[in-house]
Parts: sequence; C-alpha cells; structure tokens
Amino acid sequence: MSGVEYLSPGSVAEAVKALQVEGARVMAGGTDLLVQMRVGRAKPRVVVDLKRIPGIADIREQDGAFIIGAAASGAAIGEHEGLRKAWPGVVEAANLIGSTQVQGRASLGGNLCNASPAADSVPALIAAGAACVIAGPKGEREAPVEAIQTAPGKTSLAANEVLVAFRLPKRAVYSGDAYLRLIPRTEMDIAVVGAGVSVTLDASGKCVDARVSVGAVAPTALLVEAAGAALIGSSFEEVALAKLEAAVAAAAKPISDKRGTAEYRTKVAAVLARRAALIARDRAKA
Amino acid sequence: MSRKVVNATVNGEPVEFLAGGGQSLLDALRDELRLTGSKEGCGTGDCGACSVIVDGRLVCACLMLAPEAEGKRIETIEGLADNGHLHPLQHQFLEHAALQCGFCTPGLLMASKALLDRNPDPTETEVRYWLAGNICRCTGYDKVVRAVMDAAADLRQEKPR
Amino acid sequence: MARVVSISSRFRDLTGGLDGLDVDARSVRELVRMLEARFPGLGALVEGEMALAIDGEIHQDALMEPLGPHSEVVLIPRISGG
Amino acid sequence: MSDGNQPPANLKVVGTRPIRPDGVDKVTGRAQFGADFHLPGMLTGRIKRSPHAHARIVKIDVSAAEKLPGVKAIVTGAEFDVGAGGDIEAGEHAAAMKDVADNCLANGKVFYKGHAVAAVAATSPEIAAEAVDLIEVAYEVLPHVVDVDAAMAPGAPVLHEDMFTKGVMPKPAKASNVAQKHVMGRGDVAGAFAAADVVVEGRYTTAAVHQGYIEPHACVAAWGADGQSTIWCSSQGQFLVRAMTARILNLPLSDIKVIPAEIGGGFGGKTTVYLEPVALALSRKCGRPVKLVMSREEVFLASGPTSGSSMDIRLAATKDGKLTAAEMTLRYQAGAFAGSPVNLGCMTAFACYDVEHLALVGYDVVSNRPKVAAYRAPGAPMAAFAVECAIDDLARKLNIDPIDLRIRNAVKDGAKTVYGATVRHSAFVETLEAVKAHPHYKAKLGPGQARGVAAGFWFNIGGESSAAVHVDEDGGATVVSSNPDIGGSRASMAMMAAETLGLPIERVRCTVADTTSIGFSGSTGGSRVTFATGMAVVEAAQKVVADLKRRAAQTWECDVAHVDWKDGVATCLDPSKDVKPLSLKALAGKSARTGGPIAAEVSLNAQGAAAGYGVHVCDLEIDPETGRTTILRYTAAQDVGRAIHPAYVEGQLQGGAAQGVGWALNEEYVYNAKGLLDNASFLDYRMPVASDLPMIDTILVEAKPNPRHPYGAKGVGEVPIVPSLAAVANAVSAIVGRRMTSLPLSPAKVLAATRAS
Repeated sequence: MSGVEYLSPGSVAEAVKALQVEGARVMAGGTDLLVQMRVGRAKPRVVVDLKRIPGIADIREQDGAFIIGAAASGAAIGEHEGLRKAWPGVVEAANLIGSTQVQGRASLGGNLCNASPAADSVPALIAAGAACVIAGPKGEREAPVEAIQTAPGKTSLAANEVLVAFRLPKRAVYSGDAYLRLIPRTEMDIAVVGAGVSVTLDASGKCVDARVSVGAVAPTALLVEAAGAALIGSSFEEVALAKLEAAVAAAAKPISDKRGTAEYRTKVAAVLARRAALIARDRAKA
Repeated sequence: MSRKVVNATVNGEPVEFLAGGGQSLLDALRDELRLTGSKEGCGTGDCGACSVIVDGRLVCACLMLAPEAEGKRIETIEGLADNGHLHPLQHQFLEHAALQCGFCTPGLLMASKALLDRNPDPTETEVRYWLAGNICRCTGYDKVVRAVMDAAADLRQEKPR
Repeated sequence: MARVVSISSRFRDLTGGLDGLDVDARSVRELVRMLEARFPGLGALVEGEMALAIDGEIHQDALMEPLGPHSEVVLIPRISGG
Repeated sequence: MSDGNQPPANLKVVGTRPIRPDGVDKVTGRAQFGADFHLPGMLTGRIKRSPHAHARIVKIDVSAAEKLPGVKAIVTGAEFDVGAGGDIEAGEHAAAMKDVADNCLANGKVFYKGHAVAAVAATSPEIAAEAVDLIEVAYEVLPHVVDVDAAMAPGAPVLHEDMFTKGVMPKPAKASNVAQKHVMGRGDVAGAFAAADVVVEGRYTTAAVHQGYIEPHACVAAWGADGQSTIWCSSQGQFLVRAMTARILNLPLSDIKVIPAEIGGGFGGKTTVYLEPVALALSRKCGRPVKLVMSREEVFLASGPTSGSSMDIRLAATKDGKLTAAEMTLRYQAGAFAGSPVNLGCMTAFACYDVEHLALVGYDVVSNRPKVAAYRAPGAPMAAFAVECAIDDLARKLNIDPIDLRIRNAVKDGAKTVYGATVRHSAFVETLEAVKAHPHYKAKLGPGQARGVAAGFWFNIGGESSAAVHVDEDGGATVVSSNPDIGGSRASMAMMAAETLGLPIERVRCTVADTTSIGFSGSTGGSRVTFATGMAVVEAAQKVVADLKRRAAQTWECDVAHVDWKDGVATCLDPSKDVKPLSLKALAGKSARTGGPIAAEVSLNAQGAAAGYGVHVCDLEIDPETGRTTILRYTAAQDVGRAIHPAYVEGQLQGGAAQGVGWALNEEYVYNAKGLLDNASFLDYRMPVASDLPMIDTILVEAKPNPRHPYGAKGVGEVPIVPSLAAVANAVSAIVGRRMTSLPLSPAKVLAATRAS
C-alpha cells in the first residue's frame, strides 16, 4: 500500500472535492475497504475518511423521522434508544454486521456503498423505505436505498458523490419491522440469505402496508413488491404467508457459491421472509 | 511514500509516530511503537487478536488506519495491568487456565474489558456473543467465559454500584 | 525363532509379497542384520524408519532391544502426532 | 519404574491447579511470539505464489524485481540443495526432505494455488510486495484434480510422473496419484461376515480441514558472515526446524541456532517448515536479517491442512451386539506430496474395540491441494467418524444402548491391537462407564433434540527428550525444557520438578531452551511432552535430590543411605547423629563448599507411553426449516492416566472437542471449478466462535495411571478431537432420521436430508 494518501476532510464540500482525484475512495468505518486493501482487491491512491465531518456519524430524530449519519457506527445505532424503538429491524440488521469490534466501526453508509449483495442492513433499510441523502458537486439529492446498488460492488453514485445520511420516515402507529439472516455459525459470517420486512397494521391487526426485501439471493438486495402485496389486506393467515413465500422464492435469483447453493438460498429466503413478517407483525401490535 | 506525523494517547501516554496513509493501526502499534502485545491473526477483522479500545470503543486495530489515530485515546493490552498490578480479568484468566497458547489472549482480554466497562454483570450468553469476534482455537471458550464471568463478579465487589 | 510380521506395505515390497517371516535373532540389531542380508534394503528400512511392537510393546527406536526366543515383532510405521 | 508399580500417593503439587509460570507474560502482552522479533537492519520477506492449481513453471524472470530500489535478495527453489541423509521424523510420518524443500519453494512444477515459487527480501513491506508483483512467472497450466476419488480414477491428471504406488505387487507399470497402499488385518473376514447375524455398512466422506492456529507462521533468520546463523521462530520443535533447514540448505546442524519463540497454536501444523529455509536463504544472499510472516490467506493456501477422506466400512456382529468382523477402505488426500496419515487411520480405526476379524486397506493419494501436515491425532478422527457412525447404526439396529454396545466390545488390557501392540493400562471401559453414570447421559432431551455418543483413541508416544534442573543458590529451581510450550507445559514441567524436589511450585520456574542450550528433543506433538519430557524433568530432579542427599550425608558425616529426603528437607536417620534437618535452601546456599553447583541434565528416549481413550456426548437441535444445528450440551470424558495440572488437561479436552465440532459442522476447504481454494479466510472457513458452543463438561478418568511414568501421566492432547466428529454426526442423524455420511454437516446438507427423509 505504498503511496496511499490519507485525507480526513472537515466538511462534505471538502470531501466531494477530495474525491475529484483519480483513484480516491471514500471511507466511513473502513471495515470493508481495509480488508479489500489488505487482500489487494482495492488499491486506492487516496482514502477520504468521512468521520471527521461534523454530524456525519450523528443520529437524530426530526419530527418523528430519523436521520442516521452515513458513518454512524453499528454500536452507536444499537445504543440509540429512540431508533431501536421505532426501527428495531433496521437496528438489528445494523447490529448483525460483523463482530463487536466491527460494530465499533462499521456504518450503514459503508454497508450500502460496498454494494455486497449480502449486506445485512440493506434489506432492512429497503423494507423500511429509507432514503439516502447524497452530496455531490452540485449539491444534495435524495434517492431510495433500493436505487443505490446496481451490481455486486457497484453503485449508482457518481465518483464524486458522497452518501451523507439515511432518512427513515416517521413511523405510523401499529407498524413494525424485522430483519433475519441465515448464517451457518451464530456470528461472524456473511449472510447466506437475509430478509427484511416492515409492516403497518390497522387497529384490527389487518396489514395495510408491507415492504419485503431479501438479500444474498440476487446481484443486489431485492425489493419484492409481490411479497409485500401478499400481506396487504391479510391478517397474516397461512394463505397470505404462503403467497409471500412463493413471491420471495419466485423473485430470488441466487447463485451457488462457497456460502450456499442457489436451491438452499431460495428455500431459506422464503422461510426467513415469513418469519420476519411475523416478528414485524408482533412488533407492530406491541 | 507519504508518511504523516500522528499524535495520539496510548495507554495514557502521549505518543507521536509516523504513519503511512495505508498503514493499519495494528502495524503502527507493532512496528512503530513496538507494542507487540496486539497480535495479527488475520489482518481482516475476523479473529480479534488485535483488539484494542479506541476512545472507549472496541475495534480491531487491523481495521483502522494508523493516521485515523490522530487525537485518539488508545488502550492496548500493554496498559491493562495497572502499574504492575494485574487487572481482575488477567488474574481470572490465569486462575481459570483460560489460555493455552496465549496468542489470542491479549485480544480476548481487551474485548472482555470493553464488555465489563459497559456491562458489569453480563450473562453467559452476553459474554459469548460479545466475544464472538475473538477466535480462540485452543480452549473451546469454556474457561474463557468462566474467567470473564468471575472477573465481572470481582469487579462488582471492588466497586459496589 | 522370532516371528516378524509387518503391517507396512513397504515390507511387502521388499520381501516380494511376504507378510511375515521367522528370523532366528536374539536382538533387534541381529534382526536388522539378518533382514538386510535376506532382503537388501529391509534391514535399513527397519532400522531407519520403522517402529517395532515387540511382544506387544511399542518401541519407537528399538535397535538396542533384546528379543526372546518366541518374540513377536510387528513392524509398524513410526507414530508421531499433532 | 516397572509395570505394576503405582505412582506415589500423597502428592503435594501434582494434581493441583497452580498458575502457570509463563502466565503473566501471556496476559500482559509481554510474551514474544514468532512475529514479535525485531533486529536492527532487518528486511521484510515476501513470497510469490502460484495462481494455478497445477502448472509447469516455464520461466521465472526476476530481473525487473531485482532492479527495484530496496530489494536486497530474491531466491527460488534453485537456491535449495537438499543434503544427503534419511528422512526426518515430523508430524505423522517421516518427512521426505525433497518434498518438504519443493513445498517451501517449487521445483519445476506448482501443485496447488498458493504454492511458493520465489521469495524476496526488501527494506519495507511495501517494496517487498511490489517486488513480488514484478517477478514474472511463465506457466504452462496443466489439468488439475482436487477430489480424492477423482484423483484415484483412471485418466486423472497425474501430479508426479515418478509416483508408482508403493505396497502393490507387482510394482505398477504406470504412474498414478496413489502414493502408497496400506493393507492390514487379521482373521477370516469373509467367513465372519458370512456367519454374521447383522451387518451394517456405509460410505463416508470428510472434508479437508485446517488446524486453524491463530498465529500465522513467522520467523526471523539472520545469516552470519562466518556461516553461523540464528533463527527465531514459532514452531512445535526448534530441533526439527534446525534439522529441516540444515538439510534443505545443506548446512551443518551446529551452524544453525534455533531460538523458539512462544507459539500461537500448532495442533500439528507447526511440525514442519515453510518459511525458515526461505528466510535463511534470503538472509544468506544479502547478509541481513530477514523476517517472513505469512498472511492468514497464505496460511490457508499453503500450510496444513489435514486430509479430506472417503471411506467404505462394513461391520459384522452377532444379534447380542458382539462385533465379529470389520472391513474398511480408507482413501486420504495427501495434498501435493505423498504422506497422508492414512496408515494411522487404519491403525486407529478399530483400536477401541476387540474385533477378531479385520481387513483394512488405506490409500495415500496426492491431488492439487496443499501438502497435508499433522493435525491432532493425525488420521484418527476421520476413521473414527466412519467407525463410530457405523457402530451407532448397529446400536440402533439391535436396539442396544450405544454405550452398552461399546462396553460390550471395548478393548481391555491384554487385548491385541491390529498393529501389534498389546493393550496395557487402559481405562476405556471405565471411561464409558463414567459417561453412562454422568448426569448428562441421564438428562432428558427436549422435543426436537437428540444425543450423540462416540469414542476415540490415540496411541500417545514417548520418544527423545532432554531436560535440566538447576538449583539456584537461594533454594529455588529452574527447569530447562526442550519443548516449546504450546498449551501450558511449563506448568506441568515445573510441577513435576517441584513435586520431586519437595519445593512449593512458586519456587520453580521453567524456561524453554534454544537448540544450543539443551540436549536434543523431539517436537511438541503426539501428546508426548508431559510424558517424555516430563520423565526427563523428573529424572533430572531425582538426580538433583540424590546429589542433595549426598551433600547432606557429607555434611553430617553419615552414610547417604541414612539420609531421607522429604518435602524439600534432608533428615538424618542415623540415631547416633544429633543433627538438625537440612533444607534444600540451606544445602543450596552452601553448594560452593559442598562440591559446586547443583544441577542435572537428562536426555532419554522415553518408552512405555500408554494409549488414551475418549468418549464424547453431544446434545443438539436442528432448525427444521433451515437445517442449522445448535449444540446444546457437550461432555468429554477421557482416560488420562493421572492429570498433572487438571485445568490444562480439561482445557485439552474442551479445545479438542471444539475443533471436532467445527470439523463436523462447518469447516472445510472449498474449491472452485479451476481447482483454486475459494475460502482462504477465517470469515469463510468458519471455525467455531464463542457463541457457537455451550460449556464443555469434562470427566477426567484417573482409574489407570500409567505406571511407566513417575506420576502416572498419559498423553492427553490428541484423543479429544477423535470422538467429536461422530458424536455430533450421530446426534444430527438421529434428528434428521437418516444416516448423515458426509462432513461438514452444513445447513444446506442437513436441510436437503431432512426434506428427503
């Protein structure tokens, strides 16, 4: 890693400027970037560390909505009581990324922009309907989370754009979310499959809104609209859950690799989506 | 190669060292500051042998760039004992024979310290999940978990809440 | 007469397919000499690379051991371990 | 001590749990491991490795790398000059030195991804990395084979054109990947099967797994202008490193001094060399110290692992559960070069059981994988997996409790093993009975849970060891051990010396000496150190005691026969003498005037090691919709002779069981279609983490101390990995409802089997 230049801009504008340089890479927590540098998969000339930008790691509540700084660590997210209460699925997904040590550094911004199909927080954020706040030379723009990943390792962000924050919408009453993943061990693995579900119920417990997203079953995390539709109008009866499972299985286009076979991933994606839907429902009722 | 001067606090002492832009904190600790107690088992954040505490947060020193340490407070295994007095965790690791080869031990101790700093009375399950990022291949974790639980009890006695 | 048997296929290679044979040796040293004379290379193999179970006890380095008149000698690979 | 003698009773130190002498160093970060050394002027080494599974090296062009400023030396396999002499004992077998050398740096051909091709030494890690990139290697890529059965099939790509299967008559006309065929057995197997009431059979496979020590291989080598060199390294045997390095570079042993660093785990994987000859060759070329440290990826690609296997097994039994015959074929991967532990697999497979008719065939098979290294009871866990699963099938078929069935067939003292040893001082039956009586075995299982039981065996060995005991002038003592302390052996060495001398353990320290400071010793491996080196320590301490008694007798002017030594104090038994007892401290303080320093060194070749037997019980449950297994409860029992430091013995049982659980559930070498290892990281290799395991209960069975060791010790380190694979698999099979025959029992495999049954 000879000749890597480390920059720690003090503002978003400075960061955007630093990214004009060829071979510059944004770093938030660094838990993916440093691994890639170590094994030679990434060879940046300049590392632009966002963490010294004021507010970039903050979590704040704004009229019921939450703004999560792109570089907020998993540990900080897990410690934020308001966020935990409003978006338990997003928080549990963020907290599943890596070990305690990795939690001390890993961020939602990094997890999304690393663009791994198996990123834990992404299905949960998509299910939650989260939006990204993106800064570039021409100012800020917003985009839904599902619009960011385009392929493994690729995003729709321009080279000189910086993901600054996530915006989680204000929670309706009777709503809840959940994220589940399957790994062979209890910790430390990359998700073989992940599923995030967010639901809103009416006072009678009937589902009025639902978003279902699955990870590690396609080149990017998928928003499975048919799976959400299967729940809407139901009270989570077996028929609706079977429909949800079928929709997820139909949407899944996994590969077989060292972490799991395509067949296994498809089956388990459906199982996890159903389980997550039920947890989300229970949370919505609580 | 562009090396920058970094000023930080390591185990309570101010230090100044030169860091390359792509150099990890672990390499800086080991090669520049000669604090070789933090170990490299993988270099990719998967084993925890390089666990250190930075501004109160447990991190893998291999997953942090050395220049990021500017202005930070870093705790390493070399600072765990207080003026030659073993920390209750160190004491209990020895009492329980919670180490065999001892290579993962510095990381396990720092991770355990970070746990007990924020949770003085963890359950066995909490200890196991907190330490999941610290691989030990020798012990099967049994004695490690017992040592951490007993050290927690020692610390609770020392400092009644 | 000591009975020499082997579980090593190297023995079989050198003896032309035999699994065992009787040797009138009073010591392992004598045994090694006699094996070498009968099957060139076998004595060296036994001395250099094999452990011996003599009447049920394993000797990793048996060269100095005595043999009884009816000793059973089993040639086995040297055992080490992890 | 002869057979039948019981070890001394009323021990004061042996059997207690003192803090290890090196403990504080290891909890404060002060202990120096292989990568922790730093010398002035030291260079960083780095290795260029093959990207291919199998290829001929057409050309290595180092000219661009040489020109890079900061590059001080580049070496290739041409640098090696394997000296004459026989093979060197290492790990599970004699290491063919030519193969070890070719594995350290390829010679003409690369046999696996990660095979070392060249090495550089440079003034910084960055320059070394750049230089490695600048070395250009032209390859002619060859067809590859990684699966053991495929490697044996006709038409498989042949790795070594000069490999003609040994142990086959007549000698094969064609080269193949089968290095050796082992055949062993006894009795009339066909007849016994024909007469059997019940027969069970199966085909089993296990994946290649890595030892998984957390410390990557590391060394520093410094060549002296006079040809005398020093190597600091982490290994299981400083003498082994010296022998192999000397042979590969054709140097006299006395010109190489190997200083053992602390070792961060080995499990057999550090009983060979990968880096030391390369580092020394680099240092020789540029005259500066060179440090070589593997990355974790390199550890997975190019060191270890142990063999993957495929096995066929048949058991015959009477209807009341007496095993009458067994036949088994074992095919073990050797990796790129001959030398899998398949012979040990054959020898251990039925070592727990008294089976009259046996036929075992083992094949040692090369393929395009890293050369295997010893791993904890090399060869035994895979064989035991097949055997113990088959016995479980038999228990089910006959509706006999699995422990009762094993007790019915257990070897007892006097039984003859298939490899010629007679069973002695064994407590296998007692171990089985201890498990049966343990609350775990009696505990009720919850719905959806199952319990697996399995047994295992390891020979344990003795061998060459040296140790010294020095009495300090103030009455303390130092033990000088010849074996790297991989899991607390300084404690057991110091304890045995303290017991023998009659000193409190705090007054005895233990150090591990370099190759110039103590007599030769075999490696730390084979569960031999507490037994063999311990024997040397005790004999040295006994010599010291004899010397102390002689000095006391001299002082009192009495016959030495009238001097009694107890608890570190000499007492005069001669009633005509009115003298006060003399303590070790008093005698030590006057040593200059009674004949000079008090010290003894003993070198021996320890015989009489007693085998060990283990029995494990595992409770688990499976998520029926995902196939994920959760271990709920685990107990490991073992025949340990006598535990010198029970806490470290328990630790061996717990650590071995944990490794076995990993082997059973998740660990494996995964290859892609190009024959390249696809999971060379801790992340994707998936060793057990703390949250994967419950507490691991232990039962130390001390019913039969080994009378051939002064304190009754048996080796304990290897046995506990052997039963664990089948203990897990038997429980998983019980839940799934069909026999699971292929490790690892990954969620996908288990789910597929659950759905099929």
